[in-house]
Amino acid sequence: MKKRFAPLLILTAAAFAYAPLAIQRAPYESTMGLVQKIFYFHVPSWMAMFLAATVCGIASAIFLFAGRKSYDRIAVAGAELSVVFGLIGLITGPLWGRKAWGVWWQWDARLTSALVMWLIFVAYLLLRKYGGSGSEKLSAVLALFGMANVPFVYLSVNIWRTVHPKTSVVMTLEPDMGRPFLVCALAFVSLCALMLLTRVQLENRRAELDELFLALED
Amino acid sequence: MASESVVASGDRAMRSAPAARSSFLATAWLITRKDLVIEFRSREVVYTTLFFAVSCVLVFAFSFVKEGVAAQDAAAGILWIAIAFSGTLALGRAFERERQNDTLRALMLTPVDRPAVYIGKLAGVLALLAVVEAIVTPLVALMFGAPVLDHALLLAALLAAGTIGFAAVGTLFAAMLIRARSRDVLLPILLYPITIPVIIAGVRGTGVLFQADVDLPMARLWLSILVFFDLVFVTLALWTFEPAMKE
Amino acid sequence: MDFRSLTFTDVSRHFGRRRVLNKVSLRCEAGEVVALLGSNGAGKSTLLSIAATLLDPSSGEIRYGDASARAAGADLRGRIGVLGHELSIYPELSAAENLRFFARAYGLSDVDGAVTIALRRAGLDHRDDPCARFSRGMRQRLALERALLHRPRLVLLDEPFTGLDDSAIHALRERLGELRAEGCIVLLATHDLETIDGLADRAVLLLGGKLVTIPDGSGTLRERYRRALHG
Amino acid sequence: MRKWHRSFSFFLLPFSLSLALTVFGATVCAQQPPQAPDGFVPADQLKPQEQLPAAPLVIAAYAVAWVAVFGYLWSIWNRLGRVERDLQDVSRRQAAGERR
Repeated sequence: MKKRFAPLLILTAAAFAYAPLAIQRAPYESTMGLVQKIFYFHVPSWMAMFLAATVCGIASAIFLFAGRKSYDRIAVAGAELSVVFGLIGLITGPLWGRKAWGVWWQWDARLTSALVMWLIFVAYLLLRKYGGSGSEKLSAVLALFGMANVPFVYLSVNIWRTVHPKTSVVMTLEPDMGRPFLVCALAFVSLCALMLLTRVQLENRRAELDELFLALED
Repeated sequence: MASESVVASGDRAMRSAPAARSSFLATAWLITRKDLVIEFRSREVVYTTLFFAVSCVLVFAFSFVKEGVAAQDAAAGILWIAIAFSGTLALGRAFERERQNDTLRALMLTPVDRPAVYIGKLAGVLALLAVVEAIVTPLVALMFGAPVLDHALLLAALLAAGTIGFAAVGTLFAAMLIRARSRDVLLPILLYPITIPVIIAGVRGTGVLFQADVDLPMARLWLSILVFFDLVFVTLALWTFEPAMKE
Repeated sequence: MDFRSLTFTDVSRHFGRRRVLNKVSLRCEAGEVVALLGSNGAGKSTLLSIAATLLDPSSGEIRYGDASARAAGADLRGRIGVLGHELSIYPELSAAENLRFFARAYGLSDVDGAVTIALRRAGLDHRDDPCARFSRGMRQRLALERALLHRPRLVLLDEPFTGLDDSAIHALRERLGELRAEGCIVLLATHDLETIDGLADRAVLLLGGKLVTIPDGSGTLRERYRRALHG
Repeated sequence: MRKWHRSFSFFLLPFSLSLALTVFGATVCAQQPPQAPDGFVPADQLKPQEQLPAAPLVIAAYAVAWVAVFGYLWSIWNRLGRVERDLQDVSRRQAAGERR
């Protein structure tokens, strides 16, 4: 486990070290000015959230259909990370919106479905905490429903006329903005992977602890 | 008790093995009919859910009344909230009965295939909610002056599609929550985040029907979205019901 | 789909950090009544649930003849009859309705025939009021008939004697004799040693998650049970 | 008993704190006023959101991101430490058990 950590750790640290400099040098967006700089953390945090949600969904599917307990541990890690990165996205978004749109929150398709998806993973964690022993399978099913929402969130901005920028805006960034965005995106994705590995490690150690307790009883 | 003639050591158990298992729909209907017969006899869940839905609508009606006239545009939202809340109550009660008598366990011991059990239970819950909606919708029309009869067919389709989406997820979670601790509080916590898109589509579609200049294509758009959600949820539920019910 | 033996191989099961079954190995043949003894919470019900395909073992394997539960699929459940601790009967339905529902669920060809025979055996053929008004003994008899409705090969009974009066116990003992003659595999969990003594071909004891075979030898089952316990 | 987790966090924490400082530094020094909008509009006639200074929002956004990330890392590290301690005393009890 340790060897896989080192390169990822260095990559994340390097990306995060360079990110603020790149952001600081990025030009001001013509209409929104400085507040647009939140973009460099807001969008990557959602990318990390989508990644974590998908990892949680796929791991849950494998655990549910193939019955492999180790994937359930990965799913828990994915769910927790979805909640953390979703929280960052859900806070940085309105901070940006306050200036750009003049209002903290707007009930349009993109924001609502993103909030719904985040609530599903919060429900996942609540279920695991209070559901008692048999709740792993049910939380896996919940994660599957959560993951079914991921494409819906992504497409919702294109289907309905929403005040939220279209997904195409990322591709059409001018190069000066594109570079810092890529750095931040890389930073967040590698941070997400790093935290996922750490969290899975924690779950594995907990499983080992349970094994030891069982062995103790024999 | 006339004791059956004991067949010496002949392998009776072997010869009279049961015929092939009954088909998917027959099994689903078997379970739905059983649920409806039980519900018809006790009527416990129908009355409690109905009373709850009516009181729900009244509470909202009082909160939205301005100078004696209830807010007209609130009708759609209130109708769907009443459906969602009474749906959760009905699901909780229906499966609480299965848990107390541990009858779902006996059903799982029979060779019926599990998705058929799911569809059977789902149909039972849908029938129950249809009764509740048949009474709550006119009530909302009465109290809020909502033009329910103008596009009755489209409204019925919206209500049906929305209720199917809501109950499809609800039945799956209620069945799996049978063993969980604190299931009464967990069912709404799990159900509402997943079914919020269904409720939004239902409210928006119904709202469009209730407003003065009815925008039919918009209502049909929301109906198609609801049908899309129903398909996604029911297929996902059918896939996951079998592995999820295994301890 | 049929089988002549039930084999547990190193079956273990734990719930969270509590180990309930620890490497249990047992083989039951057709035409044999095996008594599963052990105090409350010793894992008797868990072992029966695993045999009934309701519960997966944490490790180890169960074979029905030479097929595993996963390979045999749903048809296997059609060959297993279970009388659980909870009687799992619909209280709002009458005895006949209960039996008819399960007869159809098991896919029996002659539903009415099977139901009338089962009602007569349970001594409930004159009752058509809902089961909610039945006594524990009547419900127990109904649940037993429901478990044997589809002529299962494997019969799993969890504390079948509780709540029965003497005549019912006598009828049950006679019924178990019939099942043995019909070539069924009967696994019966109980801690009512006196009733099962002389009826079971073999007795095994669940002690601290492990399975201890009670040697046949002389003396009543209780004496042999005590010897095995402190042996 | 592998010690990697302690060295890993020992190395990570000071590094990230210094990093956080650079981020704040960068955003603060990015204070040059945005290009003046073409026409000059009296301050009170601006739409409410225009009057709002952007910098605090940006700083708040970055702060939230860092706090969330480090709060979560700290919580993982904390839970990991607790599990490691439990593992140690269970294995000690087990070892003692065997010796008895």
